Amino acid sequence: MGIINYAPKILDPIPGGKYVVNLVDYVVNWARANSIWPLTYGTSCCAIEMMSSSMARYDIARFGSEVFRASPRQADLFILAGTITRRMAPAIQMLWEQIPGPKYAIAMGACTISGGPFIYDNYAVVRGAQNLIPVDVFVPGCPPRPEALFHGLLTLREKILKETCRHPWHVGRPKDVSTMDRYREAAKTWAALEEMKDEEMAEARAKFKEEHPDYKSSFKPIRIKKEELPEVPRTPTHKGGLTQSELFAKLHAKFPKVSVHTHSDSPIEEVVAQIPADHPLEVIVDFEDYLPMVEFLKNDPEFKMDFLIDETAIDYDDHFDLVTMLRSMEIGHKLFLCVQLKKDFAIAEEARPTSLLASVPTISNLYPGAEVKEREIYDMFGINFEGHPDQRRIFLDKDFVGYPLRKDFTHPQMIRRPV
Amino acid sequence: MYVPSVTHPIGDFVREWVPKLSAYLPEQLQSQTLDSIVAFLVNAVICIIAVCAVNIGSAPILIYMERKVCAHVQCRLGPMRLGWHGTLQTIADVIKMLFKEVYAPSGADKLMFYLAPLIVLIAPFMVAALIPFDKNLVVSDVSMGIPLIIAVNGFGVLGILLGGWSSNNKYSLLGALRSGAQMISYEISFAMILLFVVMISGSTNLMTITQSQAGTIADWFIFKIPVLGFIGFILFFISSTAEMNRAPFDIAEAEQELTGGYHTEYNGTPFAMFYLAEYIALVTNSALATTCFLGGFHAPCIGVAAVDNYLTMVPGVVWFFAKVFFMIWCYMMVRWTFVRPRVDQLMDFEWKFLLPVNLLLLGAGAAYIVISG
Amino acid sequence: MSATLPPGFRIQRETNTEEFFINMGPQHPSTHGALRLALRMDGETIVELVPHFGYIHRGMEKQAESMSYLQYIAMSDRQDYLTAIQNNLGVVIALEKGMNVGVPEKGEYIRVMLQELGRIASHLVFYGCFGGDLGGQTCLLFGFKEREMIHDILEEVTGSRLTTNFFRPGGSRYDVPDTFLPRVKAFLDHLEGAMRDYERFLSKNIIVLERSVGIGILSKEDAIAYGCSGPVLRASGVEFDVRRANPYSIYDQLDFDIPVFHNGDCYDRYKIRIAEIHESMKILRQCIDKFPKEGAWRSKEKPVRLPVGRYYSEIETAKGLYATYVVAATTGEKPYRIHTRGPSFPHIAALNKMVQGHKISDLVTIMATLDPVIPEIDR
Amino acid sequence: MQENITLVQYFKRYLKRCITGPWSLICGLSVSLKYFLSPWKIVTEQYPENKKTLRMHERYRGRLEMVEDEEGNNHCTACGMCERACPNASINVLPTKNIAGKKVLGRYVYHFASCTQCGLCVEACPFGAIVMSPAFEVATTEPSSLEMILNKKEGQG
Repeated sequence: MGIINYAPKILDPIPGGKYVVNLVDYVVNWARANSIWPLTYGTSCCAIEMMSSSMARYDIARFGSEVFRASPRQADLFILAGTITRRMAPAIQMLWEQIPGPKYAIAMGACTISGGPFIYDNYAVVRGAQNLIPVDVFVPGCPPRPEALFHGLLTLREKILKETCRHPWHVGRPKDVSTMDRYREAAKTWAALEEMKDEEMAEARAKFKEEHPDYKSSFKPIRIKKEELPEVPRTPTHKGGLTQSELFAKLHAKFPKVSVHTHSDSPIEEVVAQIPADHPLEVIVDFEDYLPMVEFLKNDPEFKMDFLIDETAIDYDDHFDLVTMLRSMEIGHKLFLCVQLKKDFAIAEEARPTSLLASVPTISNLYPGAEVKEREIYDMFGINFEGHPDQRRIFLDKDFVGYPLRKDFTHPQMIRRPV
Repeated sequence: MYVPSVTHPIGDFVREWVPKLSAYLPEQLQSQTLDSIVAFLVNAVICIIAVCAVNIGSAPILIYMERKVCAHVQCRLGPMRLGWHGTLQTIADVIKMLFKEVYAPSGADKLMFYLAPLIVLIAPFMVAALIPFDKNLVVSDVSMGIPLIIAVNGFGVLGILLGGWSSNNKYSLLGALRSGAQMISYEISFAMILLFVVMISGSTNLMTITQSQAGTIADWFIFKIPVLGFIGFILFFISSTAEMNRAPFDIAEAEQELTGGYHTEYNGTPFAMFYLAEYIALVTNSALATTCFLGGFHAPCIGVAAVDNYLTMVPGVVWFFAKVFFMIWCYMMVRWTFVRPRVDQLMDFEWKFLLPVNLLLLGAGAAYIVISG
Repeated sequence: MSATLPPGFRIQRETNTEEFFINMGPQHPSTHGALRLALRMDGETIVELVPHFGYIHRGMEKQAESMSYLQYIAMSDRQDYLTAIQNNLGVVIALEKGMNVGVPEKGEYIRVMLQELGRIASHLVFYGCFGGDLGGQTCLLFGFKEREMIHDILEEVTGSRLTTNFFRPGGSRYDVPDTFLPRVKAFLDHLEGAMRDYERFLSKNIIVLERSVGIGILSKEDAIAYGCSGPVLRASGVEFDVRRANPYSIYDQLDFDIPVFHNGDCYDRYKIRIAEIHESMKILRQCIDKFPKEGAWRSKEKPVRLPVGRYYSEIETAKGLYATYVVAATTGEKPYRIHTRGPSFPHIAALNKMVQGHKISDLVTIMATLDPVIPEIDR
Repeated sequence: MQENITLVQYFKRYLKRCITGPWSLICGLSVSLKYFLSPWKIVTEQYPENKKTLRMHERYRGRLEMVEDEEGNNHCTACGMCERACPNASINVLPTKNIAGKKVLGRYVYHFASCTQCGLCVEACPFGAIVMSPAFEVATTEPSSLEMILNKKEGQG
């Protein structure tokens, strides 16, 4: 890389040339090690700590690294701050390719070292930046303090200073650690060791048992005393709008089929009356009633539910629950509608995980905010929204197989949680 | 043969010594023409070296200064660890950039891509040759100084346009187009202000302009004409900031919007050239401001002989650079204080505010000259 | 024309000029994280914008299904990481509803004070990013300077600067140290002076006014329809704040105002956050005065087991309405499903409405004033 | 926003902005000048230089560490509470049998690479055998060094 790497070949044969090479080498290395310009790149929490480290309190400028370049072509250092998802991975590789050499990478935080909090049961996160690009320095922490990042920077500096033009910088290779399950590996190694130890110790143990037939350990673990704390009752408060009973009564008058979640046999009115004041009322709506009810709730002057808090779904064995959370801005009450969508079991069992299993009319013409929420449900559960203007996957790639929030979802890269 | 005069002490020295040295040559070779040509060439080389030294030497100092000034505005320390208070930081940066890998993006027009940073560098170098640093210290004392500066300054935009266009990147192109529109617009008010200076000094020669500010502080153009001079100075300050593409008028770079504008795709040495050109332009523009408004190399005499004697003992070049660095500091404070206007607002500002005020200023200046005789 | 449009673009129009498409992100300095915005441009004017999410989608909700409730509190730190402490509360309140435990008075005061500190921290970041995105790097550092002091306090109390993981059902993990109140008091005194400087620096600045007044107007109706909340909604003239509308903790006992502005442009969204910093300072001062000296800081520790049911909580974070929806299908330590409603998601969905006809520089301003946190959208 | 305003109004606004505009800019400059001229307001902490005086807060959660007495004995009983409390299985409590055949701690493996420092393990431990140490200078070039064995000795029992 660069002219300087040819210097030894040309200058070494000349008497005294070695010293010239060494001198140039020293100067260039000194410059490289002390002028590290990072790339402005950050995805999540660690990016904030990276920003903090360049701010007045910690001031990365003391190291000469405050020149955060937005364009990768002018950067030397790639601080991988934040979780790397599979969708982001190609972008990261491209950024790395665009940085001119000599270039270095710091993996900041647990996510970029190993996947961090997202190792197990996760289909979206790349377990460690090493899988994508060669990483020079690892800074553990979640997120690491700015001081820890500086320590990483100094570690990198030490590493750069060791380079010479006789052992020049070269692009490393990424290392595949994506399927590494540290927990199970450690357990496995230990189990093997234990087996050996058991064999070795069998005699000694038997002997010990003979010698001390009623041996009792003197070790008594001391439990930490917990502070004595009082039990405090919770006092739910209700504010704004109609109470749950009123809401239910009014709704029941218009749509007689509504009910609520209950496991007791007592009449629905009593169940509704027993709901604590700060729990919003969640009614089970018939599939046919869903769209008319949402329309009614939005336009009725007594309800005026003009604000869509959220829309989400829950996967059960044979049906999905589609929960629509509504709120009235003016009056202040909330109402959750729960529609049960029967899964379409006419689809062949092999095709079920990859096909849309239920269908429901969209409410995005009533609430424009529902558009993205319905796309999310489509993406995560595979529920079709009839009449949706732009039904695409929202969080996952368009060629992603399966719908992750279904209970039977499997993914080749997903590792089950061991404990 | 016409040999342009080079009026600096070294020039005189060279002209004096070349004939003396040529006396040692064989007689067939001795001629006056040859002497003057050699003297001219030697002078030219010395001048080029001097201009390069001043410009390139000042760039790292300025970058260091900028980093320190911005750090102190922002309640932090800035470079601290390399050398005493980080003094060697920018030198390390420059060395590092020289040894970085250089490549052009795919689809780029390679020739234009590498030519652009050179073109950007030319303009400030040429302006630096015209600035009188001291009574006898001027590389090229041309009589059409101001028109030449205006002409040369317009050259810089070409490099930026070329760089942005040849990068084959939409952000670069947007940045370049913004920069083109901006620099061409602000060129007008820039020229107008210089015209105002020409009007009150009665000359386009920079040395004459400086000399006509001789005397006390009150004779500097910024104070010579009450209020108008100061307004002119502020207008010059604004339009030269825009000319240099410096924040708050750095819409061509606009890191938050265009990730770097026209130099998004540049790396290594070509990027270093853009980077240096920005600071060299800062020096030349500050020098121009000093020459035109702050009395050039004249000491800030206050009219009290006891003090003035001491002030004038300091060589003019020191005063000159003191003023230049004060100007640079002003540019930096402005840069680190203000936010960036939008591209259309920038144009509005030029055409709806700066230009009318400039015209009014020219008229008022003319009226003042006529009235005061 | 429609056949050639990339996915997501909808507007059909006839033009004489050539339209082109620009990608902003996923790595771009002013998209506030890994968000990709596809812009359809006519010169420098934005015709249409399509946001592409998912670059930081980490499958938190899937993961939560195999986690215990306590572990999910730690997970919620990583959603809106600027005010992790507020997310903690959102989850914890939902759990408290399920467990039916209350919080002693001192515990509530600790909660409210940390909430408001978190809110100030987030708004200070907003101040910095707003100035920084407009091109004034100094604002960025000013905003972060005071924020560091909050993080010092948070670190002393909770043990971590960002990912606090502090609240537990029934109170919090620790009691506050004795130095807490004096430190907060000293910080408030300092912040008052600093805010005066910062407002002088930016609020009346003509360039800021030029760039933000009348830019990115979101009407009252649109704001409600898209489900915007928090400062964005209040800047459009809707007086909605969960702290008032459905008071949680002890917000009903405190005296504070809900600032409301009516233009719905970028400048109003800026002003409202500055006003909220002052309101938070007011709340903090009241809390310092009323802080109970005696009493428990936490109710009796119980294992976190929720009975079958669905539990919902909503709180007002610095960005807006943060709601947690917990579904417990079996009584136990693990949820059947947890869903989080982050406030930034609707804001970005409404972005297209705001930027149409504006310049690319305005997009940066609008993005800054929406103050989104992308991991909270993608989860 | 296109407004219909008269020419007089336009000029009034224009002139007003000509006056308030520069004044607002001067206000901004005065703030930055104030900060520039007051070096005592610098808040920077110089990390590698201030190592000697830098102390983390008492509750700061850095790396996980085992509480050991002078002889290096730990209090761990290998109950595995911390293992279950950990959100992402960063702790392996690997039990062994001691010479008396009783289950004791054999190896306490801590995967620092994936630890999120949430502190749930410390909270869950009934015996106070583990703490979060204030160590923060943990950067390394070798990822394998992030797999740590915390106990020096086998567990007591």
